[in-house]
Amino acid sequence: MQNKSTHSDRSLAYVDALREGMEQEMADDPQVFVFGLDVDDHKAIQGSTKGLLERFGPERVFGTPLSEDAMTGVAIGAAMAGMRPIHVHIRMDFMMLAMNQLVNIGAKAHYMYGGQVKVPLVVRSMIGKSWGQGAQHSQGLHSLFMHIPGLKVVAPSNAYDAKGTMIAAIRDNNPVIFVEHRLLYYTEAPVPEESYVVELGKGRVCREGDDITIVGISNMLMEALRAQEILQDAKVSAEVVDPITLHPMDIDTICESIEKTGRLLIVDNAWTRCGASAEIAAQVAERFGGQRAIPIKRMGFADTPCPTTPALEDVFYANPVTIAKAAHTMVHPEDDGWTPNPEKATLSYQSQFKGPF
Amino acid sequence: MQNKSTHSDRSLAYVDALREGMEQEMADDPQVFVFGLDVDDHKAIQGSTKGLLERFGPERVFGTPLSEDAMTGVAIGAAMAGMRPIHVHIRMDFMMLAMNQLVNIGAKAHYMYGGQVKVPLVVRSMIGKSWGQGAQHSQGLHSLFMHIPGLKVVAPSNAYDAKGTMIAAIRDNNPVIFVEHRLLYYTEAPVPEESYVVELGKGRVCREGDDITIVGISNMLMEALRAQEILQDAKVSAEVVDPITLHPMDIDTICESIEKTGRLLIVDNAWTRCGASAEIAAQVAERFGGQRAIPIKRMGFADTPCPTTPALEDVFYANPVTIAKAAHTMVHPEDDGWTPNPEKATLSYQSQFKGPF
Amino acid sequence: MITKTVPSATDTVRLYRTLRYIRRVEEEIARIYPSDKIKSPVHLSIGQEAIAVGACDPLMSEDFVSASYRGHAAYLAKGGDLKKMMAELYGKKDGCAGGKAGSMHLIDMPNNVLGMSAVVGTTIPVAAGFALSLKRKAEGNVIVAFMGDGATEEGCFGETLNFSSLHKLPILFVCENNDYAIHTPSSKRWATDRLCERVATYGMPAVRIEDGDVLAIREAATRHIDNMRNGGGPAFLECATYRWREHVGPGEDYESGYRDRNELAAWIEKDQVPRLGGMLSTDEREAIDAEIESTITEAIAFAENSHFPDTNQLMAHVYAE
Amino acid sequence: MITKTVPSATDTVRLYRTLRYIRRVEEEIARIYPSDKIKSPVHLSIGQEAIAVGACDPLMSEDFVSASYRGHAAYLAKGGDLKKMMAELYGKKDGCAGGKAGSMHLIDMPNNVLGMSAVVGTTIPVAAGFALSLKRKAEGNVIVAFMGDGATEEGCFGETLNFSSLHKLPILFVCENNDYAIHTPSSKRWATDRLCERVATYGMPAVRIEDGDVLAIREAATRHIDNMRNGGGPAFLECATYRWREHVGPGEDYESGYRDRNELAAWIEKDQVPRLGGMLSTDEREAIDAEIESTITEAIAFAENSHFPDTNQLMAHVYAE
Ligand SMILES: Cc1ncc(C[n+]2csc(CCOP(=O)(O)OP(=O)(O)O)c2C)c(N)n1
Ligand SMILES: Cc1ncc(C[n+]2csc(CCOP(=O)(O)OP(=O)(O)O)c2C)c(N)n1
Ligand SMILES: [Mg+2]
Ligand SMILES: [Mg+2]
Repeated sequence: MQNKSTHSDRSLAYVDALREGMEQEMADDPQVFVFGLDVDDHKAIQGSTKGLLERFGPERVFGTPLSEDAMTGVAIGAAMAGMRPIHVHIRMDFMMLAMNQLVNIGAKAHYMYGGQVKVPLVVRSMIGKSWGQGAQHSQGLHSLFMHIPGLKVVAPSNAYDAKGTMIAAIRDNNPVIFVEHRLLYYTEAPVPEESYVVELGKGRVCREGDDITIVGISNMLMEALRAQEILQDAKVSAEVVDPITLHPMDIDTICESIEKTGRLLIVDNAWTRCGASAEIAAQVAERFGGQRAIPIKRMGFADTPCPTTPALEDVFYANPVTIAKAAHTMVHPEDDGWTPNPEKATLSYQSQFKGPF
Repeated sequence: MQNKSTHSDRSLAYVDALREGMEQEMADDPQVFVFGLDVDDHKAIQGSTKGLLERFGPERVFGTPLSEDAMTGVAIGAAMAGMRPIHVHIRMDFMMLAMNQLVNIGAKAHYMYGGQVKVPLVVRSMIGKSWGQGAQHSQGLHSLFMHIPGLKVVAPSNAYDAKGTMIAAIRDNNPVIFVEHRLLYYTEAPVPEESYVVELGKGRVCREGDDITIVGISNMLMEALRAQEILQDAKVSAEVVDPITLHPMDIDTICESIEKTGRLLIVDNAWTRCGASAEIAAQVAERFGGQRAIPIKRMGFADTPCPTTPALEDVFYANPVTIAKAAHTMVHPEDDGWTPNPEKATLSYQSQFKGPF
Repeated sequence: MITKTVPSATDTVRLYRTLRYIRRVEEEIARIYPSDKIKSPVHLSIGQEAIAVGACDPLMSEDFVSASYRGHAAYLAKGGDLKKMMAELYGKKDGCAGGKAGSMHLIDMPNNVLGMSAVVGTTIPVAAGFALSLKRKAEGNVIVAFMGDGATEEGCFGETLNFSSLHKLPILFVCENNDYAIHTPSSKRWATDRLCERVATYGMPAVRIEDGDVLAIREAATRHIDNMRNGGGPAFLECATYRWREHVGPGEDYESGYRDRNELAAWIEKDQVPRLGGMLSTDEREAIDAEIESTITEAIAFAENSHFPDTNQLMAHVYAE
Repeated sequence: MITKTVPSATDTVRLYRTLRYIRRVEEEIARIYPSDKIKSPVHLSIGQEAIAVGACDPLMSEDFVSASYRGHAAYLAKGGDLKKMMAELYGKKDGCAGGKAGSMHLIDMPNNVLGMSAVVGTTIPVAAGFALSLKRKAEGNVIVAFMGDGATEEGCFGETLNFSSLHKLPILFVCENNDYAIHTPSSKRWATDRLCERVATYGMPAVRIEDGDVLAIREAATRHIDNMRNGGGPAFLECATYRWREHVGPGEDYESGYRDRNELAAWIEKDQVPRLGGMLSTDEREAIDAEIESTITEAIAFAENSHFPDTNQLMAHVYAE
């Protein structure tokens, strides 16, 4: 069940890959169950829980009251008792109601209780974007969870990894925060039908390049790939790395890339302050600090709550053009007025990539 | 009312400085009130709210039910209505119950509502340590708040700053997370009797030195000062910087120090991953990255929940010796076996410093 | 059961006008929505207007309301500015929050409409904090806090009831019980339907009104609000109602299987807009209707003509001075 | 009112032994505490033992308990290992969590004692999650979830009641109502004292027992537990009681002004340890007492002789394999 070949003739959407990963684990292990607000209605969390109720019944697929705090405690208790809950939040923002249980019990139980219990829990949540999601339906809060020892955090950027990390997360004996992105739901990748694991804690070089390393997190990986195409035009060769898991982080893969390129640009789907991008930058600085001067830059949400109107939302997020420009300036500081050909840029926005890259 | 002279003949404990700052603001502004679990009992939050009830009465100093989530909402609502609440948590760990209100409403209200409301709120909380506090009474979770635009975070290390930042925080028109440390409560500093402000967002060089910059956060500033003394023995001259405010962070003061010393060691009273120390390291790396190779290292909590037994707790925290050794290794990588004279080290542990350093 | 209370002629005019106004505004929003000019999700109150109208009718301009993301009705019933609301839905700079709020976070502080929230339940304690300040001011003002039935499942609801009763805060909690949280009926979320009984154990009056009768709601609200203006402490109204459209968006969703159109039919019979309209003469009604249409037309024009905010507004208002 | 139920002789012996055992263990902890050998804060149940003893008496070894940081009594009443508990208080490697838990986070999974928590209220939903798994196993097992009166103010309490009742979980909630949260009486925290009435609105039996009578508690617990073994769903007991010592630590605190020693006097009269002891012959009682003393002496010696964990244990158990 270890990392299988990534080849498959079947193309599957991210949302279906998530569902298939859960379904296969549920079929394999009767202790796995899925619950959370609206997992069992006809919209089925944007389709990601579709069909599970019909196949596994209401004891293993059920909606809940609006009680995120207690439901997280229920998930933790059930996990300690040997079940393997998947608790679903349709937006990551709502997990702020679950912090006490996750931080004070879920993350600490195995340690604080001297190993007497395990908490094999998966907490799924989706980051929203666009359509006026606004300040409370758009947050990527993964770094809050990365901060807490005892939790793992994974943020797949494509359908192949979505299925493989979902299966890995369900099998993991620790609480895993599973970060999804709404805009990725309908992106496709070749996804094998059989069950497979994408090991937590291993990143992947998605595009090879020589001039700069771009790390993209969650759907910013997609944007980074678009930026990489734009940069080709300007003869800048970017290496694009997907960390996949945010904690434990595969810093070796990132640092190996930097050994070659000598430059690092990190693009997160979140704020940068104390964010995943800060952590990567800090680790890289610690590693190279004494020996080599590495230009490092972070990009992420603007340092504001997310505005609703597209006029402002457009400048809230990093995008292929802003990423490409930032990368270009890092490689050619002498020429920081460079701007991509607008036509090319527009085209690149529409590029769809078939993961796992 | 701007930064007054720091000279005063009166020595005051941190706990009393906190109290005095609140008391003076309450006397000045009838909108200021203090509430939270146990603020009005005879222990008075370790003495920090002592006498306020008697002076200002139960309408302005009152305990609450155990309902951190709603009480945070109440504080935010009262603040929007023009009051200036100080909401007190005896441990920072309990703020995990307040995350939804702080992150989703408190931090965003001014922005999301287009400036129509302000949230002049102070949230006090104490970090615990020792006496078997254990995993749920010891967490320094300040970076979770630093991550969220709209919040400010301050963590004074001494009595002088405790009073001055408390007054600044109360007068600030934004939610300010006020991070206290239990072990600092009985440390003393010269504290002027009159009201004064220590401006949020300004750090301070506490000890000048040439070889390495040590940034100490909250009570780790105290430990850094002790380490600085130990290092003198080994002819290592450390410059010690207190950021005081964690967001907005005075990165300029830190970088100016690094310009001189060329090395950076950050010691936090918290985990390092996505922590305040990661943010400082990342900002420094971004600033110097292209031009100069700066050795950078972070220290903080061990990457575990906090164990109860002193046998393990002792190795969970950074201390003057581990800080001094780390700094020594950074300055003299060729001689990383150096260990301070144990007697000197023991003595240094007992050093008390009179802030504001 | 439709209440027997006979409203005065001016009451009838006022209530009809507000009911009809809200209905028509939301129908227009639904009409415009497919054009993509409205830049945020909309949660319509069509069918539920009587609650906001009845509960806000006793309010003075110095009183406050708070509401959830399904807040157009409360906003308008309290006298919120329609132009600013429409411009906000369009994401324009003349919107009540300059385009940063959208439909889910409407606010109008000049008219004492508190900011709404898209995180269910969060405005409940915030409203209580406002009530605390009203109590301290002691000018006899109150706040009406609207919430859905789902919101009562969040822990902060019970926490807030306890605190509000303990401090005798001038707050009227109004639960708009449309029996659904998104697509899930309360039978799948509530162990029992003894909500009012539960709330009463916190030491406050708690009344359920079954039929969406705007006059009954108004009567109950008036009684409780009068009482709390004199220090009587909080009260709770549970108003049964029905959401005619889909949870979010402009359309209907009876074909999706989670509920039956018959449920709607029963509520259309109880619809308060024609009921109150029927108490007016045709002339009166037509005059009001015409006035409403022109108000709405003007507001839409205002929204259309307003500009999108400059990108430099992105960084404005992160921190208050 | 002391209940009329007459326990059988073996019941009396068993109940007395457990009551006395817990009392004596905690008295010893209080005695040792000033020596600083105990490495964590201790929240003693002295005076409150009857609740844990009465509620755990109907339990089988396959049943579970969960409790708060004031959990020594529940731990011992369920049959938790005293040696491991004492070693844990001493911060030693033979402690139930190898020194990582201390008094506030005791656990004994081999004896079905769930881990305790120092964050008030957090164990309540966790216990319900356990109950969910017991329901799925359908072997008739139950969990008793202890909590303080303060814990009922946290939002998760009501959330958990609703969920537990909705799913008919086999969980007995037991509130140890000692009328104080630290130094604050419930009159300053509760709008009313209608707790049982409130809990009953979730559709579960809810009973208050006034006098700390271990037999009455046991009887009520037995009735509800029997019922839930047969699918009857959750129940709630509110047991009035009194904390004789300070909130945290080994001493008394009647001089600090927040409560009056007269309150204690009334409860000492109701103390169940001498009451049950009085039902035994002197010989019987002395034999039990002696046995208890030697068990405790052994456990203390075990704790004293155990070593502190190696520093390499710091990194153990952060993640499970
Ligand atoms: C804390 C939280 N959990 C979940 C959601 C997702 N959600 C949005 S609306 C809704 C249903 C709320 O139902 P109710 O309170 O009855 O209000 P209604 O929409 O019926 O007016 C849910 C679950 C949310 N916005 N916030
Ligand atoms: C969430 C949370 N808030 C506050 C505290 C501080 N605190 C510790 S014990 C306690 C009182 C709890 O009272 P109760 O539930 O009645 O239990 P008792 O101590 O009386 O057994 C408080 C407020 C805490 N530990 N956790
Ligand atoms: Mg509803
Ligand atoms: Mg109590």
